[in-house]
Amino acid sequence: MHVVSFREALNQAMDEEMARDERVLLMGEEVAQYNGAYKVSQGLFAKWGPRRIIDTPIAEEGFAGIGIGAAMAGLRPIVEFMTWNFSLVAYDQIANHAAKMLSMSGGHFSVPMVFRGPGGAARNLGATHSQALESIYAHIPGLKVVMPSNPYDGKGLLKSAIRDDNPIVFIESEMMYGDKGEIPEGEYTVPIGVGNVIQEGADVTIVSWSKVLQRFTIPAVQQLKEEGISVELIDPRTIKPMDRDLIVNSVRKTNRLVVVEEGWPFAGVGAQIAFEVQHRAFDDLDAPIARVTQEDVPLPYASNLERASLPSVDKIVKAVHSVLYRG
Amino acid sequence: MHVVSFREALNQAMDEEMARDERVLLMGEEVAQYNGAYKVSQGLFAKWGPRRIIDTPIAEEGFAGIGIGAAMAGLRPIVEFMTWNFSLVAYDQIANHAAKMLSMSGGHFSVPMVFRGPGGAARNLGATHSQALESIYAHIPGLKVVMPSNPYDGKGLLKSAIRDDNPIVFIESEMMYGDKGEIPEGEYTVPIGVGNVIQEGADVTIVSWSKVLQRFTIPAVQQLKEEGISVELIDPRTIKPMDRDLIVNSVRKTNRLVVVEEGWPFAGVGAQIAFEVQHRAFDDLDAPIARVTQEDVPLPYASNLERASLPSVDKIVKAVHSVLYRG
Amino acid sequence: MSKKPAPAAESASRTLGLPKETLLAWYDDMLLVRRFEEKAAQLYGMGRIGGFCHLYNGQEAISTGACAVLTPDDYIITAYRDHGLAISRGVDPKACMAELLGKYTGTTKGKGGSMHFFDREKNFLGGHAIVGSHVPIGAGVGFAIKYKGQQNVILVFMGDGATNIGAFFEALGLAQLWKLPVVFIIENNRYSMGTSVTRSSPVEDLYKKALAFDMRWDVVDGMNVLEVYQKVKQAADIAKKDYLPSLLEIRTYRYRGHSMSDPIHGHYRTKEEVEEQKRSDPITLFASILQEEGLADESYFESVEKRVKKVVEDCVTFADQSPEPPLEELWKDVYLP
Amino acid sequence: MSKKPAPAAESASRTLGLPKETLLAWYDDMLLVRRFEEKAAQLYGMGRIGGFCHLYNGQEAISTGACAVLTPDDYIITAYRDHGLAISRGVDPKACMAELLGKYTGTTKGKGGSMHFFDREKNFLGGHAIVGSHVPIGAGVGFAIKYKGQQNVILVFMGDGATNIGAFFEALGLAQLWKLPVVFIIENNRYSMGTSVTRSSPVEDLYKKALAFDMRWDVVDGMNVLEVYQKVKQAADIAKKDYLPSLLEIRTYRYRGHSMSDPIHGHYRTKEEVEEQKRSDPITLFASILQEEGLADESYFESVEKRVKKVVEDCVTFADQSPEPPLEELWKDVYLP
Ligand SMILES: Cc1ncc(C[n+]2csc(CCOP(=O)(O)OP(=O)(O)O)c2C)c(N)n1
Ligand SMILES: Cc1ncc(C[n+]2csc(CCOP(=O)(O)OP(=O)(O)O)c2C)c(N)n1
Ligand SMILES: [Mg+2]
Ligand SMILES: [Mg+2]
Repeated sequence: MHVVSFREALNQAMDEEMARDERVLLMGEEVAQYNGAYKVSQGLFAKWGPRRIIDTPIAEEGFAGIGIGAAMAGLRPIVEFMTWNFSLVAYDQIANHAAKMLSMSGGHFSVPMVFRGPGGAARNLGATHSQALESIYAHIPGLKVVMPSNPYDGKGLLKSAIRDDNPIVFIESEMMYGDKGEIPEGEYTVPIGVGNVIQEGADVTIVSWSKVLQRFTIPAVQQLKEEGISVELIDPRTIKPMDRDLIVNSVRKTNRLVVVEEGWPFAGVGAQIAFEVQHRAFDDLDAPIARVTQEDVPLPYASNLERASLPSVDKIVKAVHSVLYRG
Repeated sequence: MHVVSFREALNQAMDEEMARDERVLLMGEEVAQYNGAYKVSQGLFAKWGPRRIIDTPIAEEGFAGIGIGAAMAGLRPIVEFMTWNFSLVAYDQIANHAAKMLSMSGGHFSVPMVFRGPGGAARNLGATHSQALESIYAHIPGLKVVMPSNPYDGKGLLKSAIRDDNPIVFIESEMMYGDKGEIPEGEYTVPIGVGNVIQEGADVTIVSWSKVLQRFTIPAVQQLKEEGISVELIDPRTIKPMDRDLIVNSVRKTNRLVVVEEGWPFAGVGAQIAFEVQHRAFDDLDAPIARVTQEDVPLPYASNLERASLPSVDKIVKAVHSVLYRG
Repeated sequence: MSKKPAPAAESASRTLGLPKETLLAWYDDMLLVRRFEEKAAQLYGMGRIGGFCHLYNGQEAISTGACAVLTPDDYIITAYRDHGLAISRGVDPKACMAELLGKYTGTTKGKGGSMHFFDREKNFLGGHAIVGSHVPIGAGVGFAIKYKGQQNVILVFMGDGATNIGAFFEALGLAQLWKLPVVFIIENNRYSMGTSVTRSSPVEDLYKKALAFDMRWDVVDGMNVLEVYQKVKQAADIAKKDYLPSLLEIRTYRYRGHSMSDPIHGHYRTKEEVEEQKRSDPITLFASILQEEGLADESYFESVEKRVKKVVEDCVTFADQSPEPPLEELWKDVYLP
Repeated sequence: MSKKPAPAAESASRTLGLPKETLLAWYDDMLLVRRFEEKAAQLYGMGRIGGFCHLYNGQEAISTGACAVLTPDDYIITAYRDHGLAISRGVDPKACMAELLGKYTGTTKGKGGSMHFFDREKNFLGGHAIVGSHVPIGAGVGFAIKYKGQQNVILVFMGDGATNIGAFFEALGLAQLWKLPVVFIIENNRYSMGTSVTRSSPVEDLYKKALAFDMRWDVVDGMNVLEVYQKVKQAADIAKKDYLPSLLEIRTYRYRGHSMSDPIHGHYRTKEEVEEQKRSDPITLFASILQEEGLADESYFESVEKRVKKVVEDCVTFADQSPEPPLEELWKDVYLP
């Protein structure tokens, strides 16, 4: 085991997969000569050169489409969005073409590729630059959506994503790139679609992922522990396909569920989890399922408003109290 | 009262609002000289001329943006997407700019406009041309999403939408344009955000909207009636803001809920309704909330697969039976 | 225009010195496309084909002339008006007809329908119904060709209406910046649905859109299969040899309405215009060249008619007798394992 | 190039015969923008400004020269590098500074931040952070001007990097097709983040992108405020009089890194290049013209420095003393009632 940052873990995943498979390449804005806007591709250009590490102009729809076409013709591109916010100009390419090609072509053409980059709010970037968009991608059949919350999962899941034969939406977090974590020396992968029980517990299940899991949910769980509340904490790691059984079985045991996500509430991922759990574990639920989400507003710039809009330790603790009928 | 088709009702709404307010205009592909791909704008070009009824090239991102800019500068544009499927190339304009302008500008600039056109599947159009996309628009704060299910609501809601000072996503249905219904002779509007109890009932609440409400849910309710099951049928008419109280109060009475929608299941609108109802009416629920949605696949062309993928009378009846613990 | 290609070298003959079998095969192919579409129109009228159905009548010289340029390893991608290009590319017309009827034996097992033909074997990458969106995808195939160091090309077809959308411009820009082996082909049939080019584009000469990128361009008479072949070949050769893209504006005309639900002539074009255009019909024109050059006579044309008629009838029989896709198919091809 | 404007008529003088007060006001404005940005850099370094902060240093001749063309009823819209244009347009620099500090008295009550300045009074339509997406929005303002029959113009500013994205091309196409009163202005500072124009665009001369649309175009020396004024005025006059758009490529340079988190020079440009560019500084150049024309002397320049310094200090004081937005604001401006 050795300790690496999240960005190093992602970097290693790409580097190793490029070594393993000649068809793998990375393209995106500033990924090559600049070594990545957030340095996730640091050193890859020097090592792999301009054929496989490719700087693009600002033309997301164009280069997302180029990635799709290249995948149809046998390559395995990784397309980086500088942030996922900018993927919205390429939404048609991802949702209509990458997602539907295999089905529309009756199996003739698959689109084995990864769209990746940081999602969610960083700090003081304002409404268009701070979006957690997993829900609008997970809604679309044909896409898988992966959201690691730590370096170990980041590396293992990105390697799985690159090897997967389907188009993958892989959402990281700018705020987590510096987070450190242990990873093994040798080769490993983490399977897509398998959640992780971070902590077993008895009183309530919390499902949470990516940055809010690390920044808010884990501290909240700590605080709840001090209050004597035992949380079973689940990181689904993959948003779609969601590890439904893991969550449902946990709720069968704890009888209570809180979902914590960074995205907006309306038709968010948490709504789907809540629907499925009440559907499959109705008789096991001792309290309504609660959600902590971003407030249903465009995220403002000012720090105080930004903080008030996002999930927080406080909001999570309150939500857990509510499902335990305390306070 | 007189009987008009859905397309006539929408046509009247636009015509009347154009007469009432000089700032209202309509732009889109084939809306003018061709009288609309689906003839919703029939006669408007002849009456209002090229200044106010404007044919556009195929450049959805461009003309959606032009609509936004025109709205910021004081006009009240109606932008027609030939179908909502084509809005995906303009998703950034709608979700990032129309939706967020008021907030990002701290109230300086509003975007009073309507994006409209038919959504959902028609028949045998394949995966990219058959999408019910309300969930990815309702997810975004700053947008209102309106989906009328009959000519009366269509006219009344479209007039309200045109007068509304916010950007509105107004989703019609190609399959319903020929549907007939009664409307009053004189001027009327239907308020945005207010649902409609189509039929009172005692055993189960069904929430359903737009085409699937007319084509599948109402026949299913009829069939259930013959079985002696009394359904309270709610048409929310507006997806966002959803008339939550109406739905929650209904479930408090019937103790059971089925949501029927055309869209895909994962993080769909029905998931949100289910979440809210279990949250606010937990103790009133006698059964898990059920949903009928499109299957989680890209919609195929062949009629048999298409039918199997979409909601159906059968699926609705089964879902109701399930929440009544029958069959 | 430094980037404009030199005028085509004077050919040895009107038929470019091509062998007789080749030329006759082209004629057969054009006629097959014509008759296939006529049959499709008939079946649509009978309610046996569903959805949108965009026919290729009038544009046959393009599919035949352009596909004739390609080797089996070359690629092709187009929009929803894809029957002609699929057939000329060698996609089994039986499978095409079965697809129109939503059958399991169709080009995509009945999943894509008229607008979404695909064939991996033939490197036929669709059939795409979101206007313009396949243009970057096509450029991506060019990217892959170059990445792999192959000497191949992709022909990316689109309508005149598609040349106003962002994806088109982004794709051209990237292809020129990265020097990809792509031939972008505008099938300028003068209308996008009911909108004439003058009403949709600020430039009527669509090749001018290449000027924004210093891209090589050319204008092609789309009614003359020989000119189509020659100019597409020139562009394809440059793509393969020098990894350089071109934009070709091929001028053509569609005889039918935009789709089967659109009348052939209406407010946006007159009956006279359509009739006038039909006088420079690509099949008639080619037939007269073949005749003048002594390569075919009336009896040959009659025999082709018969053969093609039989092929189309066999297509219908095959499609008729094919099963619907089984219901399990609904869940297949959504994800690969 | 039939669409290329005739060369500007020889001006009466190097200063175009403009009144002294006007010219001095321009100088003051350029200096204010420069000093405002230097202060912003300082505050960013102290951690008092958050998020991304894109400074305008080096490009001041553009904001001053272009805004000088506008009447109060004209409009302006730009990307995220918006401080300079806001100030030159007359947006209160106090409100600008307060916005940077996330204060309630800011241009958007602290909601938009550095990248999203807005001012309805000044017809300043933002401040937009999705590259290229504001270009069609700007065209839409032109649409509204024409719809209402007004004799106004909108200036739509963007970076060189923005000229590769679909929205840019769609907007130009629509503006030319519909003959909208818009001046599209590329502030070509040679880089989009770390990517030089030669690596992002297949044409280095960005004005060529107008050729795809037969749009009027011009190239402008962005270091010379007088040329900026003159050429923007020419384009604006044509827009107002004839309802015709133009594309101006204004050549400039940014002294700072792309944003405050990007080093001033790094792998993508050398220190020497930056220093070399600074030798044609627009403020120094304008100062020497004023001096040569006898319109200002050292003592004038010193007095402006003092005045501007005070203004910027007042901005900071104002921002410092302003309150944060109250928490209720979170729920405001999401929907109008
Ligand atoms: C993005 C998008 N917008 C609108 C449509 C609807 N539509 C389908 S075909 C068409 C006209 C296209 O004309 P053109 O590109 O000239 O091709 P042609 O039909 O002449 O072959 C339109 C507007 C679409 N499919 N996609
Ligand atoms: C659609 C989109 N893609 C990527 C980005 C990230 N980004 C922000 S600024 C920038 C460079 C823009 O350069 P340019 O247009 O030349 O403007 P300049 O910064 O030089 O003023 C990039 C890539 C973005 N904001 N929007
Ligand atoms: Mg056409
Ligand atoms: Mg730049």
